[in-house]
Amino acid sequence: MPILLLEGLLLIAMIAIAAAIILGKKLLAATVIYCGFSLIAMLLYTVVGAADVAFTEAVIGTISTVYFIIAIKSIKGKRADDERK
Amino acid sequence: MKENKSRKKLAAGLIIVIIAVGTAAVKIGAFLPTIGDADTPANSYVANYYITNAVKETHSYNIVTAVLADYRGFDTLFETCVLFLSALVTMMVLFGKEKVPKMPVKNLAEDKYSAAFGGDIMDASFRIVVPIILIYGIYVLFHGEISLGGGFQAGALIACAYLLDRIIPSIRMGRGKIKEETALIIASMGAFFYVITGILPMFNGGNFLEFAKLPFGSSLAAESIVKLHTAGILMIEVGVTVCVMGVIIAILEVVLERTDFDE
Amino acid sequence: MNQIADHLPVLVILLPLCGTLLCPIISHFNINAGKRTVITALFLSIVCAVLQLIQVITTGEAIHYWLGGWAPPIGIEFVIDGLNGVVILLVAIISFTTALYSSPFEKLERIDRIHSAGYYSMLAFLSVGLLGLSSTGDAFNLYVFMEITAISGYGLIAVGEDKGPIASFRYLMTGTIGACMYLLGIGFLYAATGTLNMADLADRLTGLMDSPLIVMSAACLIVGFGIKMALFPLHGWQPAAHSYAHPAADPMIAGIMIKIPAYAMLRFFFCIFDEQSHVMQLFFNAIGVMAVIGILFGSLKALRYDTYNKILAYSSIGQVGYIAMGFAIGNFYGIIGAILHIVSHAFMKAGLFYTSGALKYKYGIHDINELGQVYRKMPVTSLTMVICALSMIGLPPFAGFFSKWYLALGAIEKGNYFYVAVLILSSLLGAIYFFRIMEKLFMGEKTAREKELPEKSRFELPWQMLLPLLTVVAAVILLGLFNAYIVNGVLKTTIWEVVLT
Amino acid sequence: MSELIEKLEFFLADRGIYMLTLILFAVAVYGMIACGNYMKKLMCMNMMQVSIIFFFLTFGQKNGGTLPVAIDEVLSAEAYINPLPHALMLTAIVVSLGTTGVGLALLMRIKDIYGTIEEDRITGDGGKKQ
Repeated sequence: MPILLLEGLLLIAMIAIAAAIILGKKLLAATVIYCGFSLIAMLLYTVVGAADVAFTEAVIGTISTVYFIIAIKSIKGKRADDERK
Repeated sequence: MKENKSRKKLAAGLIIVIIAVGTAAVKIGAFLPTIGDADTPANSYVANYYITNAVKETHSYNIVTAVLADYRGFDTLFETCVLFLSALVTMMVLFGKEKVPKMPVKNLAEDKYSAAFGGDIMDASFRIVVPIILIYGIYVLFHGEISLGGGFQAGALIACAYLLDRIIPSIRMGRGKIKEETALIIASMGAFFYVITGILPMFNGGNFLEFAKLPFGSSLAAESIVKLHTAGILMIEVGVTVCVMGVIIAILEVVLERTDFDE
Repeated sequence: MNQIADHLPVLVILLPLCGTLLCPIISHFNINAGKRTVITALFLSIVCAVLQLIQVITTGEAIHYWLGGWAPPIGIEFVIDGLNGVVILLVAIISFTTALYSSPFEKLERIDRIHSAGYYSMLAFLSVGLLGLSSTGDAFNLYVFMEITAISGYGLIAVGEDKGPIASFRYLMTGTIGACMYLLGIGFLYAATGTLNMADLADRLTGLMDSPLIVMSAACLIVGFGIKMALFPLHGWQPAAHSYAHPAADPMIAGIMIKIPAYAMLRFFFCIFDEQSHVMQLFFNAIGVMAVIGILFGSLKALRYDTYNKILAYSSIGQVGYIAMGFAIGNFYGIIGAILHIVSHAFMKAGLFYTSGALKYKYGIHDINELGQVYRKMPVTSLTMVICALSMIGLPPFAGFFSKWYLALGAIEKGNYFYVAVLILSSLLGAIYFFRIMEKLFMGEKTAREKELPEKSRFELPWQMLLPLLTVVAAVILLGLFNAYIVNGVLKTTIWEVVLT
Repeated sequence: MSELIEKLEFFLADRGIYMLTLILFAVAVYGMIACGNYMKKLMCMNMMQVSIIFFFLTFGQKNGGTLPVAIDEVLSAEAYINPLPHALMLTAIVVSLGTTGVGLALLMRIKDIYGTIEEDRITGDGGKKQ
């Protein structure tokens, strides 16, 4: 039953990503890593056998990453405006 | 310098948290049921009822859908409401307040590479992708009780198709926009359709959301009751789909309104 | 619908839900019609709540409503007994009065269609969430309602004053941690028993009470509910959220949004867990310590501020401490005191925030130093303020006295005189900060100047704002005068049968 | 080597997976408290929710069980994974999307008002001032 080993490895990867997001400098980089986080979460749900949840997580991971990137875009865009003035 | 110091502090705190919780969690984990054991209370009490009776009682081969839409349909109603509420709050907080001043529209033919979100390749390929996503979304909706998927995923897929159409080409062309308020009203109607599906059995002597008493069938034979369950699940899935679609479109329209991709 | 009486428990929630979902589309055609839909729905919800409470009292049995027709451990059920019948009625009344109260503010701000419809939708959603929270009998369903309550609360706080969004964001962070802790607690319970229905959980937990899983679960639930009800060390989000929320929705947010989680906590700790067990006694002691520190901290902190809303917000931290103290005392009188305090404090705090909103509406006052001589222009508002304040301090004919009285009785019966001392001390502190406000109100120099209002009214305020004020005054006085009847007729049997078994 | 793997798997099944999940939970909560940037706080909030969702899914696993999608009408309870946590977590996951949406909307509004999303700058500007 090597499935548990796989689960453990994926969880450790998730913890590493969480640490990277907390300690990282750039916001956009954190968002891209966060996209990876939700990908791993999806894999994890599939491994556990929750295919429905994994499907939903895939959809939600996409949508929330788009949200985050658009939010960063709008925040950054305004800051650029401010500096130009 | 100061930033580096605070980052070191952050890392030190992180390591302490990991070690402390790790040692505590080893103890806690020992009390929790062993993973994979079929005889734990969590896996044997109510769960077994669902597995053995779901297909017989609701005629939904996907047991998760049966639990979600039928046995615990009331949760799903309010899950839909939470989504609608989040669109509403987004709208209340952001809509019409201090919009970002739009950049003056340049001559777009000249710098079409920088103006669009994607560029030419995306612009060409999305035309093929969008119909496929739409068809897949509808498949997921109607096939939800047999295979994976359901209302939520279908709604999100349909909304994604709309968004691709919205984001990739139309910043240049400005066509095909659903207004924020319209999207919100669509979402509220989706949720309301769910409520109506729940109220209909109450006219027929049943409880709220009791699909077996939906006033569609005339005979009370066992087969027709199972069909009523199928009809009920399908109806609420349609409601959820419409609601989720409206919600995602509304939120992203509100947010896109404030964003320039012209950088 | 051949038997409406059969469906009362779910109709109480469905009517506001239909109102809130129909509000955007009706407002699209006519703003006032959308608003009226919500207000009518909330009123009908009061009617249903009254009918169901009467039904519970006359039959003497709890109503069990199976949603979807599935029997309890399989499906979700609503359980209405004498206790939560009262709480549901309380929520319905305050939601209705608050919705009524909001309409003059809208004219003041001249907001557009979407914001008007959205405001009423969010208000009704808050009501739906709180009603569901108090009537559901399923642990996971409670989580969903908790999130509905929380998200509509975030919205109503964010559309408030300038600092609203930041207060709301902090509440969102803290509140989500609270909800996740609650979910974790439910996870432990589910792992130990395999069911989510509350009555069934109580059955299957007998004999399991010393299991470490249950201890973990109880700890998580204390943190989760503690955050939601702003118990002392977990209150960080509360003062800002209550001060900067939308002035019209503030009575509801401050009045009932922190009380209903307290009621849910009572259900968990007394109906599901076995409160006699050794472990739970330890937890109750911990809650007692939190409550005592919270009471003193809130009262002392309230002395430091001059902003009316801040004083009220910090006073709420202290008052939530009383409810928690009732749980910590844990005998019959303690529970009666906690329940009565949930009800009476909801009315009193809602009333005080109604007066705060009225002052903002007419004068734009935030600071108590500007209150001077306002009572000449606004007699009803001042009367409400005085009565609610006296009741908060705990003077005899009003509702606030009786909850403290029962708490003191319970503490004496348990032999814990320390709690009695804390009760007396905090009443004195409460007297100090409320008399400070009243001194400014009656003896201060006249400084405030009236704002120009969009429409003249015959009374000091539009009738939509006067009615809630008078309702609250009536409720505070009636709860005080008919206290014995409420305790003996409604609460007593339920508490003995349901809570203390 | 195989013996080691067997031991490791026993450890994981007994407590290791729970340990890692709770560590993820703790790290995310720590991030929510310690990070200065509101966007990062939101991401950490999402990660916290993922850890809770996974926690629920872990004890629904069954040795030898398959996905809870029935193939025929006669079902035995041992053959399928526990479907109840899946249904519950579908609800929870959608709720988490709603919370994230609200959080991002508030974030943009905060950016409008204060011009920054760093916590120290906001509190320095008077966020905590009475």
